[in-house]
Amino acid sequence: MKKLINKPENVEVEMLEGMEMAHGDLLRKLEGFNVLVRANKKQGKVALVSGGGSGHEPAHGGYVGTGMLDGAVAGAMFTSPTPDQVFEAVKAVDAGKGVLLVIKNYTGDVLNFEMAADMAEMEGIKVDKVIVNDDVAVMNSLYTTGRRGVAGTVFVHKVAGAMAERGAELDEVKRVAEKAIANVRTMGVALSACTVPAAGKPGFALEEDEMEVGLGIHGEPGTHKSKMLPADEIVDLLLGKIFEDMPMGNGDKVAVMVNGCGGTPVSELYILNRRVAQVMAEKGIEVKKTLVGDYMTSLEMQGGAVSVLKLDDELEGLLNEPADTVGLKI
Amino acid sequence: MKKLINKPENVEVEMLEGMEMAHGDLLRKLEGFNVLVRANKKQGKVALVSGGGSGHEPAHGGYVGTGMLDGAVAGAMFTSPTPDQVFEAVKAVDAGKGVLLVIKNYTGDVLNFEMAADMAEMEGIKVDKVIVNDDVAVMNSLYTTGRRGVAGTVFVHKVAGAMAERGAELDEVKRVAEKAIANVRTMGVALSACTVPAAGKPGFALEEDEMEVGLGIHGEPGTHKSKMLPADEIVDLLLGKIFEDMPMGNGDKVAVMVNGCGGTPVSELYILNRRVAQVMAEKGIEVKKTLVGDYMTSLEMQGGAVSVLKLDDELEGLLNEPADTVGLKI
Amino acid sequence: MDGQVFKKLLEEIAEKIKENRQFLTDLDQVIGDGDHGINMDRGFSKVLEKIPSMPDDVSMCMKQTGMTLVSTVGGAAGPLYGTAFMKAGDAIKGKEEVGVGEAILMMDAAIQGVMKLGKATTGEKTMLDSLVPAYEALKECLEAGKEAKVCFVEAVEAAEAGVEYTKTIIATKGRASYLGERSIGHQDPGATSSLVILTVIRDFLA
Amino acid sequence: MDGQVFKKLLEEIAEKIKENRQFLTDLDQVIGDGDHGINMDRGFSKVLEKIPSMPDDVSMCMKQTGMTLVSTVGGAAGPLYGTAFMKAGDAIKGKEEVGVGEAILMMDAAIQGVMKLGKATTGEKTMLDSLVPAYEALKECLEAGKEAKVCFVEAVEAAEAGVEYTKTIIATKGRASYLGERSIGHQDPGATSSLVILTVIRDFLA
Ligand SMILES: Nc1ncnc2c1ncn2[C@@H]1O[C@H](COP(=O)(O)OP(=O)(O)O)[C@@H](O)[C@H]1O
Ligand SMILES: Nc1ncnc2c1ncn2[C@@H]1O[C@H](COP(=O)(O)OP(=O)(O)O)[C@@H](O)[C@H]1O
Ligand SMILES: [Mg+2]
Ligand SMILES: [Mg+2]
Ligand SMILES: [Mg+2]
Ligand SMILES: [Mg+2]
Repeated sequence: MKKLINKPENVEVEMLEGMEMAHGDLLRKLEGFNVLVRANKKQGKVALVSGGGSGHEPAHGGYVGTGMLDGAVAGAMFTSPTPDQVFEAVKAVDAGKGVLLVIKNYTGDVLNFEMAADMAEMEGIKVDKVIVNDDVAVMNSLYTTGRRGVAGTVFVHKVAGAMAERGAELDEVKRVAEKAIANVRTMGVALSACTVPAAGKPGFALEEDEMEVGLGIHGEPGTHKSKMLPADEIVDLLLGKIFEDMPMGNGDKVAVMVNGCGGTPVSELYILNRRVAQVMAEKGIEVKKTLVGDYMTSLEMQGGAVSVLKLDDELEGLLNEPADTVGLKI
Repeated sequence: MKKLINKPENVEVEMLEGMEMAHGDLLRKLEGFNVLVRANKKQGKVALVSGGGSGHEPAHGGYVGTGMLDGAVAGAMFTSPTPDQVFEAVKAVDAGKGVLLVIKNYTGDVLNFEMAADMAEMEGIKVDKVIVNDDVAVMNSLYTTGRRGVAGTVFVHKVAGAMAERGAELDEVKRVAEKAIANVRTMGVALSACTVPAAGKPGFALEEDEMEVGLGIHGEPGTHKSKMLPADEIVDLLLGKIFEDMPMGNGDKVAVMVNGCGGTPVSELYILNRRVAQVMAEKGIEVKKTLVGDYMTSLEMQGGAVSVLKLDDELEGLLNEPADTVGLKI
Repeated sequence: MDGQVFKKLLEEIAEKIKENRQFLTDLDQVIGDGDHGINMDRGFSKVLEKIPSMPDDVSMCMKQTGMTLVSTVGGAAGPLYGTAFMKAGDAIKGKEEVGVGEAILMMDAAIQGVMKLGKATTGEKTMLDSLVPAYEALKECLEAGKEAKVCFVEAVEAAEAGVEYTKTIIATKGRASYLGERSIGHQDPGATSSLVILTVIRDFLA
Repeated sequence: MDGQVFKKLLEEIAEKIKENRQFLTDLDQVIGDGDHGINMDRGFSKVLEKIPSMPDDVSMCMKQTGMTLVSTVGGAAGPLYGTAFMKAGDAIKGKEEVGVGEAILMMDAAIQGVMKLGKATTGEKTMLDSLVPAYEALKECLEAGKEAKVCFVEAVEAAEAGVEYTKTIIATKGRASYLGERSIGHQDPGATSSLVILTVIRDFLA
């Protein structure tokens, strides 16, 4: 394991400090907690808090700022943050209009955020939550933990953040967040594994001609291994899965994210996007907005994911409103 | 070699097409050429053209847009573009006030861009050039090719682009570009090599406990190998070299870029930045602006570089003016 | 067992978790995200730090251990183990001596707590697959009038069988569930950490 | 040699460059950026495509080859080799037959062109370290009245020695110069590609 770090146990806090030092105009770190909040707290608006394990940078601290999140909680690498950390974030960002928790659907995230919500409610803070589950790799089923939350979460931050910035009430912010969740799907592949600093070795092994299909964002293995394919065929595979789950066609409009896993050059993501745009054009689907880059990563993993957010006028409008964060500026 | 590509020989053109498809509002590709130009050509301003080999994405196409470049020429992977491609870019962006070529100091880049300048002048287009040589890894000497141009080039694009956007004349744009070049220094390390698609194997080999110090941005080896060091010590090493070349101290003000080589997670870059900020604070140097991310990459190479731009009021003002490009938004 | 003795037991649990840090992490790398050992060790290291300042009361010790785990472990295991310890402590509130009867009460409460919070049951490839059989074996053995330390040996045997059983089934809870069929053949990290804890108790009583 | 024969020679050069694509790239990976073979092959493949449409005139063929290289090779080698071919072609403008005298003129012009554009001389670990000794050996040999094909054998021997020599020196031009002392022990890719071309000429005349 070779990394630009000091001690594995200090990675999370040092990276948050480095972010605060770089972007003091946008965000600050809560002293003693692995929580980033907006530098300039805006009064009289619903506050948004998200977070999860570290290792997904720029998520989630990179989305703290005008038009997106008010607070982001960073757990240990790939480990859901503890309730007290989330609670601290909620207290720091609440501006009297309530707090919406944007949770990715993992047992750990859900349990820890829910415990924090309980703690906040006992303190009289109005808290509500939405759970993002955009990953179509895993079939949704009543009898399992359901689909994971992955890169599509960034769209949820953007849409809900814009609604909150407009001054909407908590239930309205929650409504658009849930609308975004209902309309976003993601599917990805990995070409290599990543190494959690404290673990010291990669999460899985791949042959030179293999890829992991349908993986999450925690360095875990995917649903299956497959022979390596050309970029265009990979895109067809990913979009196929997405369209299977959320049929779309002529006249529909969407936003697209081609997300890098952290170790893949952006040039390769653009090659993926070329095919995405072609397929969309063939199907008569209008791409209103395209994001290409490392938005929700898995440390230095190589690979990429495609997210599709089906738009109506409301979502499109919210997506195009200004955002001023480290990870996304519009 | 495992990459999200189709055929190695199509990587450059497909990635440029993917960029155009993603960011049609900002840029377009010149049909038949590997050149990206602004989507909305601005009349009556000096035009800026830069470029070089591909593999440095988002450089250089990612810096095409308001307040930065008007055109970017993409050669084959790590290979300077040919004069005809540069010439095409110059013709496309010239808006009657002349064109400034921002060239990174490599024999190939200089020769090809100069040939293009000759061609443009024969067509009556006013062309001037600046040559960026910010890499302090290699000692500058009259008897060699001199220092390389690396990540600091992005600062030159930004500063000169802002000056051009203000409506300044060619000589004024050139003056601030040269001022930026005179005041910017960069030094980097790599933890792994990268693989040019057409070459099919990595450019050098490193042991698990080794890093390359003082490398360029073309997958080439650095000035020497060294035992792997903790992040803070790496920063001290890089800044030490920079300060040796450009002494700075109490009261000076700077802009900092912590640049990722492409395969390193941004979290590690923030850990580097934490130490950069500490050292600057210790020295009484004021950091007016910090950029952290993949600005000038070497495909999927792991590693990072620190660039320091010493600011006066003029440079600071230009740096803070708006930029609307894929790679940098201010 | 009184509070002071119980603290010794807690210390030994913390030590054994540290010893198994890499093993549990390795198990979690195969079918999860490779942090279970790291998480558990982070939590129990904090517990170890706090033991001296805990009151000499088993119930209170359990509750404080649970709260410490909740605020240091993170992930799925943090709230689940945290709840297990808190509920167990709550189940014997006010008792100064803890015997076999209390042990049964505690384990029952712990399991109920985990099941409710995790919305899980046995056969889903989780810690419940070692906890529940251990509990049942323990209860049956004690009801049959056997000695406590014998019954804990049987409980650990049942937990071991439970861990083996997790190798044969598909996960339907936790991260391993995303793997579908690929989770078969691998033992569950959480069931294994539960086995580690139960084994310490067995050895402590031996 | 007339234009038609010369085109055959050009074709063979293009083929040999393709054969050496990986070898030249490997050399460039060690002390450069690993593209020299790829670049040269891209250029000469385009030349090969264009040969049928080139006029049957050595001077014109050389110039068109040079222009093609400039617009397809890129990097340092593109302008340098491009200039070499263009200057060489220019040096024999109007001549229908090319003999040993013309060969000397062409090589001299090519070398002067490369030196001027690249601001380089021998001993800097570049293509000049095989081109210049080859030129000098050729000239000396012809002046000594020996046969052309014998002289080309000697020229290639000199170029080979030049390539060997590049292993012993530090690069002061081109990318390898950034390596400082680390460039010692490795042969220069550009000097090697020049040797490849000279070898084709030798074999063509043999
Ligand atoms: N719903 C659940 N109920 C009971 N135990 C669970 C549940 N989900 C996960 N677990 C247990 O937690 C273990 C994983 O813990 P850990 O790796 O620390 O957390 P995470 O999965 O968040 O990374 C699994 O091996 C399993 O035994
Ligand atoms: N200034 C120069 N003069 C002569 N030859 C040079 C000069 N600079 C580089 N070369 C030659 O060019 C070769 C490298 O070509 P190539 O790899 O295609 O270009 P680049 O270095 O731009 O990647 C070197 O091996 C060397 O022989
Ligand atoms: Mg985890
Ligand atoms: Mg090159
Ligand atoms: Mg885990
Ligand atoms: Mg080269």
